[in-house]
Amino acid sequence: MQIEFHVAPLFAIARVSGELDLSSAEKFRSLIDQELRRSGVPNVVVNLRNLSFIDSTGLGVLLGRHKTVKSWGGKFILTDIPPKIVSMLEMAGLMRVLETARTEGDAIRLIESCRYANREEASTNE
Amino acid sequence: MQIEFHVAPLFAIARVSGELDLSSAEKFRSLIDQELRRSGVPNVVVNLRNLSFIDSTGLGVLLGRHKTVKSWGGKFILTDIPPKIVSMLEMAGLMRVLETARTEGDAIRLIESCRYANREEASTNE
Amino acid sequence: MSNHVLIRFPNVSSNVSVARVAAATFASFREFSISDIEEVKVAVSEAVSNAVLHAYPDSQGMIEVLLENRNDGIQITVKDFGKGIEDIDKARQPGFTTMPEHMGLGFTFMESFMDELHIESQPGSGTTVRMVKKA
Amino acid sequence: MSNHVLIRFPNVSSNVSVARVAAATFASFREFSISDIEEVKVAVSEAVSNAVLHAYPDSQGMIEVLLENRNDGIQITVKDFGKGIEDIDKARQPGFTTMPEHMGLGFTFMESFMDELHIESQPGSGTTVRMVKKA
Ligand SMILES: Nc1ncnc2c1ncn2[C@@H]1O[C@H](COP(=O)(O)OP(=O)(O)O)[C@@H](O)[C@H]1O
Ligand SMILES: Nc1ncnc2c1ncn2[C@@H]1O[C@H](COP(=O)(O)OP(=O)(O)O)[C@@H](O)[C@H]1O
Repeated sequence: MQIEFHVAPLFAIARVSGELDLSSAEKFRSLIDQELRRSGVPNVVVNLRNLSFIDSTGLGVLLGRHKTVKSWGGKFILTDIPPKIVSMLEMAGLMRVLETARTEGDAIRLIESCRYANREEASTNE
Repeated sequence: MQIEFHVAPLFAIARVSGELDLSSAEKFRSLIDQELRRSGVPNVVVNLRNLSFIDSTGLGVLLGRHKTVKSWGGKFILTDIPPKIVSMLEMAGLMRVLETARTEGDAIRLIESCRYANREEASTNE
Repeated sequence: MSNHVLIRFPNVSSNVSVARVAAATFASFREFSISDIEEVKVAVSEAVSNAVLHAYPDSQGMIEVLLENRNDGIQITVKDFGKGIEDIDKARQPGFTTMPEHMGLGFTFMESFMDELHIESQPGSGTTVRMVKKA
Repeated sequence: MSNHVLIRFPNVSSNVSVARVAAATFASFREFSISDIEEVKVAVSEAVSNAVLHAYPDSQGMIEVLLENRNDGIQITVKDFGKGIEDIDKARQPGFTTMPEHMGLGFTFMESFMDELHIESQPGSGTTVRMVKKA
């Protein structure tokens, strides 16, 4: 499992390739957490296009990262999910729990629209 | 290892994918021989673009087919050889022994030009 | 076709991948579809991950994976010599887990993806998971 | 990182692939380049193919592949209990083969692609090939 990061002011894009299982779970967890701490961005877009395998341990790690990022006030959005991985997420009931988008662009628009929503909320509250 | 055949009047194109080793050597040998017998064409263009692995057993099988096809009066031409496979062929000294072409088109032109050469030879001999 | 492959290794997480690719390659010589082989990969991953994660808490121990040809498909047996499972019925329930950040879906996936799943376990002496996939 | 994986199987040709992918996956957890791992694959393929092809003419026999982590890389040992090699120096010569349609390049490739190659053989009791690849 490898992750390639691209960092923008509002979000990090994490392009994941390879297999997400017990042998790579700890690496996934620490790479994502490290990058968020290092860059200080609240949101992560996780591009799964080149994820070739996932099992229940891998699904558990995705759910775990989702919860952590949410608790830090950010979004954790999966994009470009291969059909095989979609059916694993469905079997685990995670399509209803995790946030997903078709493409990185869709995920970024989602993050930006929430930012404006939050701002409006903030200015309404002032 | 899988082979997809496309047969034209003068030649068969064999598109090979997967791994060529001891576990697939016999299958490679019999698929090629079968197709040549079935179609009756003398020449084979072997496209190796999707060959992901070869070892000395696989190299031996290529050399063996080359010799057989040659003894039947045909040509056995390798095309689209991935760099990794080229260096294996080089290490075995086979780049000088086997016929190779960059693309299927190049191989087909080679086969057709020989056909005319043979014809001319034949008509000169008449 | 009475072939078999036995794989033995300690409870180190990277060996989950080694066992999984070995099983997938073993299966690829039978008449399985690509999606059958993906299912075998998940099932092996689950069974071996369980042995690595649960069988030997805080100690080293060995795991054995046996891949066997059968007339109608393949049989995969994953064996450990660890702490065993007290209540197998409970362990098989979807969502049951004794480990944080795990899904409790290991046995559920093995059951969904294979044609047979047999679990034998003696608390204190180990667990054997035997699975069959029909070609 | 004192991990190891032992793989045992009969002399069936499809097991060459199983051993090769297992070794490549084992190696992928160390700091090897992609081309290093390709080289490990060829070397394992050659050693296991030799045991399948040469060790047990016309009979069944077992082959063992041991993958081990070392501080400086990995060690791979391929062992059979077959007929052995009479003259190891001759067998190692490029182009020497006792089998039609084979290249006699197995040992040459093992030597080129690994950092160490050690061959031990007793005629009548088997052959052990030990190879080291440094990361
Ligand atoms: N090989 C094993 N040794 C000991 N306990 C096990 C073993 N396999 C499974 N278990 C127990 O069964 C429970 C359920 O397993 P499983 O359905 O695979 O989910 P998970 O592994 O996500 O917890 C585990 O949490 C563990 O307590
Ligand atoms: N495990 C083995 N058991 C018995 N003989 C072997 C073994 N490995 C190699 N040999 C002998 O050594 C020769 C050279 O081996 P190698 O260089 O790998 O070439 P090839 O396998 O193509 O013949 C073989 O032809 C065989 O006679």
